[in-house]
Amino acid sequence: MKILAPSARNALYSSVAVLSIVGLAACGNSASKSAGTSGGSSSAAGSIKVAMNVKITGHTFFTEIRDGALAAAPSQGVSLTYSGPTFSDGQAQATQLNSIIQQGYKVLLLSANSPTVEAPAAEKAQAMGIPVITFDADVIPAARGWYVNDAAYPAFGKCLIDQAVKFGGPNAEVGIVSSNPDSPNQIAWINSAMAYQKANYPGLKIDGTVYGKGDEALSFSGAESLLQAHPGIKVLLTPDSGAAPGAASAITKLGMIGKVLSVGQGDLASSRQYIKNGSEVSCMWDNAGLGKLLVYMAKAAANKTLPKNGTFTSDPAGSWVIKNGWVDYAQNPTVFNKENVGKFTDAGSPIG
Amino acid sequence: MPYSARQVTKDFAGVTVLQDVSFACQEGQIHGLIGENGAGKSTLMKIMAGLYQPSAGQLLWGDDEVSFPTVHHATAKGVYLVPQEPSLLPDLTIAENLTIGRFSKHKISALGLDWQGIKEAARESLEKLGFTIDVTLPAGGLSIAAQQLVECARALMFDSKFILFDEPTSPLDAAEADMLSGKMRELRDSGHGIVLISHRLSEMFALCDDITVLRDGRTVGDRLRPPFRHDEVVKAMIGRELQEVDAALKRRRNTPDETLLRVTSLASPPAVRDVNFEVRAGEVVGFAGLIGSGRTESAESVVGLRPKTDGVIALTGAARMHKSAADAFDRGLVYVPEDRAKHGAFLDLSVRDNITVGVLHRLTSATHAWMISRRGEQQAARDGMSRTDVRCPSPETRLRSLSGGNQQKSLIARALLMKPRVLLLDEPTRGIDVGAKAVIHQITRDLAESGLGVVFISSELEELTQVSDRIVVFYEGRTVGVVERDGSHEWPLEQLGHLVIAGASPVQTQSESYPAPHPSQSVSEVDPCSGVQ
Amino acid sequence: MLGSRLGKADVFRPLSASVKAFGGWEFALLVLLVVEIVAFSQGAYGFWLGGAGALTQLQQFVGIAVASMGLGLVILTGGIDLSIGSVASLTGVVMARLWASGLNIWVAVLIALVVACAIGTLNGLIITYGKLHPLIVTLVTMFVVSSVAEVVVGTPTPYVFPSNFVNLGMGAYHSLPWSVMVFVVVAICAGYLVGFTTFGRELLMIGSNPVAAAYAGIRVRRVLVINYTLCALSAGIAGILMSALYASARGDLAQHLLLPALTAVVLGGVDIFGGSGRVRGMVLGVLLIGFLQQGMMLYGVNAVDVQLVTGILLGAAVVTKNMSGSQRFTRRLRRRRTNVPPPVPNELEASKVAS
Amino acid sequence: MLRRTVTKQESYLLIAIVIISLITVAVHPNFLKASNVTSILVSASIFGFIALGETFVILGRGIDLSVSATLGLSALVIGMTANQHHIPIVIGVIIGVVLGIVLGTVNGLLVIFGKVPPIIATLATLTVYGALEFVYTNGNQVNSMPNNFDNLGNASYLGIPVIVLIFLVAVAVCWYFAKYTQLGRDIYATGNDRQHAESRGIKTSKAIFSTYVISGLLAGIAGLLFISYYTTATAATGPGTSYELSAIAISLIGGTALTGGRANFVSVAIASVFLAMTLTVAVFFGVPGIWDPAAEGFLILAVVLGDAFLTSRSGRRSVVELKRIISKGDVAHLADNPAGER
Repeated sequence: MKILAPSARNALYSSVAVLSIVGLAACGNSASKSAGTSGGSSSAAGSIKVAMNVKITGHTFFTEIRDGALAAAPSQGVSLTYSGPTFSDGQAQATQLNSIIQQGYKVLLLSANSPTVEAPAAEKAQAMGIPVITFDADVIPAARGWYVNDAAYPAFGKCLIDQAVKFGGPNAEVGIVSSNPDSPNQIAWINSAMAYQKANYPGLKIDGTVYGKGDEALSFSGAESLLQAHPGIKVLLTPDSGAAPGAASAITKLGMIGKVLSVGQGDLASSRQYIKNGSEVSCMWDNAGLGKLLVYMAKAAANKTLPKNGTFTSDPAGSWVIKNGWVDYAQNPTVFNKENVGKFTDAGSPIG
Repeated sequence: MPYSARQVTKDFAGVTVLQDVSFACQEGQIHGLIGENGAGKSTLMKIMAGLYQPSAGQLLWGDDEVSFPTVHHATAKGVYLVPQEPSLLPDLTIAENLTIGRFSKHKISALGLDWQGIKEAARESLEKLGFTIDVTLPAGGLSIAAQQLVECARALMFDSKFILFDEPTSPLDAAEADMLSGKMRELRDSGHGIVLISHRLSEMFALCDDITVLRDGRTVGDRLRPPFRHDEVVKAMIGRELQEVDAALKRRRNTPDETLLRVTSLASPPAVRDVNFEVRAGEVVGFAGLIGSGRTESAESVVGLRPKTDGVIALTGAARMHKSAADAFDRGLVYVPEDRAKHGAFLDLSVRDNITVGVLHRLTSATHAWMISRRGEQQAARDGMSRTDVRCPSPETRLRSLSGGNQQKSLIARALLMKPRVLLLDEPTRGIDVGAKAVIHQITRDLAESGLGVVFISSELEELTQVSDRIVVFYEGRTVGVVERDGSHEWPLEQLGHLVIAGASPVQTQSESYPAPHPSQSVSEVDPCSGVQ
Repeated sequence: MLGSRLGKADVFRPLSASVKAFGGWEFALLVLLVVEIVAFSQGAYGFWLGGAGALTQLQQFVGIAVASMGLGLVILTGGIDLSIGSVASLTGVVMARLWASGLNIWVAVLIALVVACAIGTLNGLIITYGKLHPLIVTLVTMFVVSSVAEVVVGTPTPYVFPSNFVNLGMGAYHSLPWSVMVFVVVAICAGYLVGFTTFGRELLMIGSNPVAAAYAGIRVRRVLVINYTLCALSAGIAGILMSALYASARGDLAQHLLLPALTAVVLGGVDIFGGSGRVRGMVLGVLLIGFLQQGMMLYGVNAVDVQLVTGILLGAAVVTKNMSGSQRFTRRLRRRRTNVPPPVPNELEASKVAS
Repeated sequence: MLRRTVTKQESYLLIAIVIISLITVAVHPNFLKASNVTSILVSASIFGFIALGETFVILGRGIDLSVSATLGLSALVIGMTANQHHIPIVIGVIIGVVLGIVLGTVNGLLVIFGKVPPIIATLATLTVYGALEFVYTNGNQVNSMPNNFDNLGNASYLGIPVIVLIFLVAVAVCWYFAKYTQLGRDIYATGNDRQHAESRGIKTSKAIFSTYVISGLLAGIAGLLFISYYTTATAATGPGTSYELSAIAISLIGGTALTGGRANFVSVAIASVFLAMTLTVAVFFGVPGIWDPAAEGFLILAVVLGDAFLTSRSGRRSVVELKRIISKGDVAHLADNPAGER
């Protein structure tokens, strides 16, 4: 079936294809400007270009941090670009980082999907003289200058267990809903909680652990089955912003409010309803504040004034102790519960 | 009223396949359509059945012009095409196959499809053909013959006035073909108009009320009326006499050399139970038998394409028995499959690819890093093409664009390149035109002359008697006898026929082998499902 | 047509034929690639850098590139392998575990690759002897292997590999990255296999008509089993390269390997139903898609839009290809819809399933 | 043969379900507690919904990878609209349906008019729809639903959750549609053998096109059920957790033939329950979640192997029957024609 002379068809192929791809690249480009996920704020001349790259875009937990940061950026002369993979996929994130560090950013703010996969890119960044500040999820220490830990591990573990005991008593049965078996801060938090529990409440009994991959729906099903399998459970430890509301909604659905409590780390945006109905208590912190702090640290790091050890003071943000580049953002995480939840914004900052 | 095509022209992307063809069929008549492959027979049928639209000319229903944008327009008007390969949907039941595409017309009750009604209608239409079968069975299990009956039944269901058969008998064995012919006669007698395409001239002559010959997309002469003369028709078809070919076929050899292949008590259930035969150098051994008698299956298990449960296959000069087809081919025991499109050809690849596939490993060498030698391959391709006289513009032509005959020749060329000592040709002439057929007979003879042992499998006893030196008869998976020419070089046709049909020579089966033949009875007694494999 | 896969063989073929094959398509890909590279070299900082930059970009998606070569081989036979992603992950994980248990890193790599091959062989055996559809079999393998990988990796996930291994992923020899060299080698091997050897020809024949291939005396089962093994091997190599590039092994490291690889192969003009395609095209396809994504990222286009454009490109490309006169697809569709012949045991069966 | 095999499929699945639950109950008595059964059934219903659509597509000899993204998008759009201005359920239904139909139509257009192989076409749309989820949410997510939706998610009628009832209705409709309507049979025929179906005067393109629209439609409604039950959705909902694979898995476990032309919607429904139950059972026995995919894999393998076995057996049976029907006496009609020809 020869409709066109071969040569003509040949030309047709190429031209059509060329046009399509060029057009696409263009549209994708313009889209990037509009699409909020790129969320760059107006970059004043001579401003500090800072890149914030997170585990996965499209999760309120990170969106809140982003907004906090964007709010603080102009005052600090920082132009912030927010990005992240569309799936929580270490490999994809690393690929992004590798291109980000070539785009002339002065500072890199990073929340890593995996402690190791993102490490090489981060190391490369440092080699290129770009200070790397990780937050929420750390990479191996060699690969970053500073790490802003959401909440001091011991304090957070203590908070979880105290709330658990407060609700279920010292001998309650406990289940755990976590995100991934190999996600570092999950491990750290759970370990610290266990350590504190062994020391103070040896009576607590851990019945089982399920993983929700940070996805609320999955955590929901996991928690549901866990509660069905172990009817004795009084408390679900849910140190993950997907797991906490997920488990809480399972408790709500099963009509176990008052009998079972989800004690975890849930950002108010997704957890408020459950904290209100009494199915969840959350050990949390001011996400917007975390965003702000990151911006101040980024500015300092860019001006080479951010110490590896000592105290970092920035009047609007307050002052923090840095040990080997390690910062605990929330010394004592705030406990959000029925009573006080009304007094905070979704980002966790006090109202007024 | 007659249905006719007037001065129809059809061209595909500039290539004209039909030129001013006029063709009319009457109710109550069987109108034959003959022509070499590529003469445009099928195209004409497809136009008349609404599959294609004519580029020029009209279709006339009686005197008023009609046009069939789609198949169902034609079906609705009463024209039905029974395609060469029955197009039943294997997983659907027979009943559904009969009624599908017509639900909208009837069979729709308030609650959607009325399955009971569908079954009834299906059963009726089949019984009209004296064919009783459980219509809830999947059509996939039916033999080709049975499937064609179902197609006829569909035609009746749509109360079609004109039924077009495109080579209905080429995949059938003699018995089945005969049964179908009977059905066509019945249909004609009940006032249907029938158009029949076939390469089996004898069959056409027996059936048709008149015959139109197509050549290169044009009608040759006026439509012929009985009595038909074989030579006249053939001449019209291919525009030349067949004398030289016939001459070649007359030559006979009676001095076969040493045995090349001896097969003893070969078994590969269910199709092959107990098969024994031998092939000697320089002879053509014909395999006769009904479809399902295990000819093809035997050939396949001889070359190792089927696992055999029992039996010895002794190939002279081979120490041990071959393990696989590839193995057998290497030892010069080569098989050319029956179903060209499905089993033989790589239609989307070039003629060269198709011809050289069997010898590629001989064209590579360690010194060239096991790369296929291009020059060698070209050489091989041209060599093969010349040996079987494949006609095509270039070795790079896509096989699909060749005529059936040339495709078949390419496949034989492939086999020849493998340097066979014993060559098994399975239905090599099925569905190809008289000209190509003659050439293939010629090649077969020549191969035998040149000292090969050739096995020639065919459903047409006529052609077997032409090419073979001996004929091995298969019946229900067993070899029931070997027939040779008698002293006067004539074939004991009667004995042969009875072996084929009854699996026994007339001597024992005299009594029951001559029941008073009555068309309708004979028809009703035909087993439509004997082809189930 | 097939001659068009034989490089020089084109000499004795009418030009129109070679164009009718893939010439037109591959030419289009080439033009696109050039346009794209030039465009990004202008716009995106660090994309070109006198070629060195481009090589570093290639380094970023070399895993996909290598894996797509093997996937291409399988698709040529009309099959598919959904398990390459999880196989790649598993290879990296096994390698890491073995190394963590004190084995020499390169020995560990070898063993891991053997494991990958074993999985591929298993795929092939189940598909040919179990007479199952490749899509189902490899879907199962994908599920199972991904679980196994997660189990094997355990915690803590090993990292800190010897520098010479990490070099394989990130290092370069005079600005020619080692991993890119590996890709070049793999691509050359694939090209050699498909374009010049009997094995390659048999792949295409099986893809074109598996039953006829069996009747033509091709050892369909053997070829397919080897083929799926090769595919898994290339996936394994990809897994090793990625572990080296990211200096870490995770059970889900390569979980998203399949889709981009498949995209590249199809973009490269390989018929998803098998029987036609050239390594040349596959390479062009993978470079095209890879550089596009890298370039856009350097351009500051965010992940979402990159994803958008990739998806649209895939659709647009195949539509363009089918619209541009080639009727092969529909014809093949027709062929595949015809009834399968009555079941015949062994080779024939296997061959049918392979389609 | 087909019908026989598939009914076997159902019964075997049911037997498996019974056995597994008996074993589990023996160890964990509260496995069959109403609440647990309910939650199993509900999640089975939601994924069963996309599996039904997927089954239509596979039935027509295609495959649809984009269902998960369609579910996600519809869930997000419904969720966000519902939260911004409190809409009645009906509007939510309409949104889901319309969105699903539109997205499904795009697939259909690509496959039919673009002649793009289904796996490629829907791979492309999976990518695009997935990206659209992000563009649409702009980084936000749905955290809660207004009461009317929330109630739909929790309400139950006669002790059966409404979602399950909706699913049952959907199964019934699919079953009826496939068996008793013109289009339904056309889809079967088309998947069975497109070429021959075409020659039967069946509009195969229309049939195939419709499968993608149906698949999209069902995925759209599934999105509504998803958001009203889980009351949460992020930009990664759907593709992020590869629901499309689950859909295909369920369909295959339900005995759908990947080569088209053979499917039974009842057994697909049962299969979705089967899968949901197995995954819950895993938790009861404390099997780590990372084994879930493996479990899915083995289930598919088991079913497919079993099905192949059954098919071959019943295939033989039907041939035997044909042989039985055969009438004797081949000799007669050749009497007038001893030499076969001439």
